[in-house]
Amino acid sequence: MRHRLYPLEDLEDIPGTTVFTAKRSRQAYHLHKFCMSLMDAANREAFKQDERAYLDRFRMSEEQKQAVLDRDFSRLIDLGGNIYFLVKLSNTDGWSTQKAVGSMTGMTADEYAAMMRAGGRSPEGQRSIRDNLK
Amino acid sequence: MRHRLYPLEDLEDIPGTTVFTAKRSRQAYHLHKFCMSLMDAANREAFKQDERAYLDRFRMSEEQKQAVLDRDFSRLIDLGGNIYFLVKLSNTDGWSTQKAVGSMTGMTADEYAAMMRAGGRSPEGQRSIRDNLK
Amino acid sequence: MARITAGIATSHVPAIGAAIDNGKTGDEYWAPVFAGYDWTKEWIRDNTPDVVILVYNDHASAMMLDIVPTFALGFAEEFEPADEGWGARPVPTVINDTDLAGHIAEQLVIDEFDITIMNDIKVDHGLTVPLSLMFGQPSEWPCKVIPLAINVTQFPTPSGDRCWQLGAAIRDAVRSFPEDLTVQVWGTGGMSHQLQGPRAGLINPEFDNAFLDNLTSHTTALRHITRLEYLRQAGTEGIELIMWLVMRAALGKSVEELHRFYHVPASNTAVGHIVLKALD
Amino acid sequence: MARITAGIATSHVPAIGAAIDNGKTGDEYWAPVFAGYDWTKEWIRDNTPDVVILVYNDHASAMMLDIVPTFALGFAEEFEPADEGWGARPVPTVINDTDLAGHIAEQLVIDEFDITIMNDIKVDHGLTVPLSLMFGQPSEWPCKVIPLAINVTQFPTPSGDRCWQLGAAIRDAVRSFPEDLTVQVWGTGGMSHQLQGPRAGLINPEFDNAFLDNLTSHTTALRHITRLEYLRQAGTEGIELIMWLVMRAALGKSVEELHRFYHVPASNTAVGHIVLKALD
Ligand SMILES: [Fe+3]
Ligand SMILES: [Fe+3]
Repeated sequence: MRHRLYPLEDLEDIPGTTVFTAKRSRQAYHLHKFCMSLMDAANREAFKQDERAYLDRFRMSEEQKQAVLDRDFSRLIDLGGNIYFLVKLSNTDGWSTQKAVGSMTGMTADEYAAMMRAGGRSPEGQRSIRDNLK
Repeated sequence: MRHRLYPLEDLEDIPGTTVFTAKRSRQAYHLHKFCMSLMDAANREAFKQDERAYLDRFRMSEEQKQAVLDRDFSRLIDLGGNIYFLVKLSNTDGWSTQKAVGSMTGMTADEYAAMMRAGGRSPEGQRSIRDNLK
Repeated sequence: MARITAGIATSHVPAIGAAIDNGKTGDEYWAPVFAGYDWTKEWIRDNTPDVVILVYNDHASAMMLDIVPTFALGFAEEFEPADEGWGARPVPTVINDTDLAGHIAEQLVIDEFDITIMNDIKVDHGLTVPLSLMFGQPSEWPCKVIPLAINVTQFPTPSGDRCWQLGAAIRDAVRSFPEDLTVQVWGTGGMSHQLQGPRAGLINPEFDNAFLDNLTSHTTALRHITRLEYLRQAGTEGIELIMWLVMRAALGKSVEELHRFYHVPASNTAVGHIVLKALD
Repeated sequence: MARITAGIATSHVPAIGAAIDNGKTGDEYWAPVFAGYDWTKEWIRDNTPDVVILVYNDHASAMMLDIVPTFALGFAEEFEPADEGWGARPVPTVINDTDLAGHIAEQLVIDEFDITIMNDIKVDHGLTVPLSLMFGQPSEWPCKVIPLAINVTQFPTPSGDRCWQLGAAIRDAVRSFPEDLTVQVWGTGGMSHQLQGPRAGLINPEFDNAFLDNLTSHTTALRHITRLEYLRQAGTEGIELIMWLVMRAALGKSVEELHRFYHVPASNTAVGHIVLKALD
């Protein structure tokens, strides 16, 4: 038996980061099923015609549906979502991945784009919640 | 690198036996897709209504289609099929697995059933084609 | 701490499921088959585990066409019985223990098993027939079940020794789970049978009984039976016996044989069944 | 005898694919990115392999919902590009070499990798963007491609060291294939990036450049970077770098660095690219 090289809880010690686990995948299963359905042009059309009616085809939680309607990607991550599924939604909207990703940072799209052009977010102070408290 | 404990060709040295490989699985991909479609009652109904028309929905070879129509399980194995897929067809017909399996042995259903009741086919002389030639 | 208390192995012939579902267990043909399980049905009433890790192979019901995983762990909350061509078996929905399954997945990957997680599968006779044999016809299964499907059909199949290593790793994983749970591991499939070609109907009682004899204390020999040897000796579908090795390895070094049964035939197959108690 | 002659690693950012497909490679933003690939495009014209084993991760396009395999080998004859929400990329169909893929599958299972065979997948930007970067916009890809998908998204993901072992086993498998074939192994993904949460946009040039520096001759350190460390240092999606280790291990002990490129940013990501020649 090999031992973990770190306690599993340490995955929760990274600032502003949610690790996508098998458990979270279960929580978002129907949300993700909706996202993957958008890989079909006819489904994208149906979704655009009536978002709410389209969402009601899926056994997602009401919170998940509302977060989709709000394009609230931070909330969708909270509710179990993973970005690789969620970009099917932002792609459907014609958003760039940068716009979708930047929307979770509390910055405007322009601010986020400028930060990326300037070299991105520095890892300083971003490695460990525990260390930051020291 | 671990070495094979036997030459791969030896898998072809077993009398009356076809080993199901990834390659054979490719050969029978559309045949097997047909078989798995019979796991749905509506599809079984459609197949029973017009077997030929139903088969034409699938990109199977003509030989595979004919062997399905003939319920020629030996031929279906020759054409890449694996029994776990093929029993979906015999189950659809209401055949027992024993009837489907026995149909490949050249025995009548009664003869095969009697052999099984009497303890089955002995492995003597059934282990190796090479050894049988010695 | 969770602990593995016992292991059960049994054939999982679909015709056995049909005999149960159609009320034929008392028929002349079937009565001797079911008699072999009477002891276990009695025993398990007092020894129902919290969770069964049920090692089985999917028979082209949920996998095998588009996806052929070597080792697949079921990770949905529930699993419905598959319709294998004559309607789904009238058996209860299988309920998973996703906490334990998640822990096992974590630990197996750390232990360098390259498992596949399946989030949506229907379970076929390979899983449901053993449940029916042990628990009869309840309205709900009396325990949770973690499905663990092994590819025994499409070559390359994993070696018996790899299955043994998997069983040993499952043992470690269960023992490191903090919840206080009683777990059984069941290995299904076998014994000798071949379902294809002119050689169909092959039964090898000598091989089968040697396997049963060695399963308790002479396991080294069993670990090293090659895939070729299973096919030669036990038929193309007799290779399902590698799943019994997962069960046996999960029990640890010492086991006690509580019950054993061997009978020919059920449909095309030799029926084998054994109950082992973990002593370590 | 087949031999692995070279390895290529590159980021596989979807926006790079969009820039190519929409004719924006000369734009001010994109020109410096594509300049980094000019050397390789030239080099590969004279060094086109018969087969590329392309190590990538599926981004919830063909897997991840119902099935999450640790290591998945593509085994269809052809693979169409996936529609990731804005139509499929206008790139050629990917053609497999099923003979070599079948041999690798056989050998990997003997070597105790528990691979999953995928008989029907669409391939997403993780696989098609690297092809576009190296080969431009041909009407057909100039070589066959064996897709090898690795789970880098849903924990538990395989360790870097397990990926290294996989690469080493692929090397052995290719070298034992009797046909006279030239094979390249490509590792894709990375470098540092994070696509979620308030920490999104993280870029760590120090970590990335150390990784590039060590990839040629100081690989032991790279093998033992933990999953946690990747997340801390390189962002949640920076862990894609474990796929570079499969490529590197497949090249054997000694390699020569032929070309290297590093640039920030492409969309949310640090772009890294390296070409290594196998010397053994
Ligand atoms: Fe079976
Ligand atoms: Fe990626």
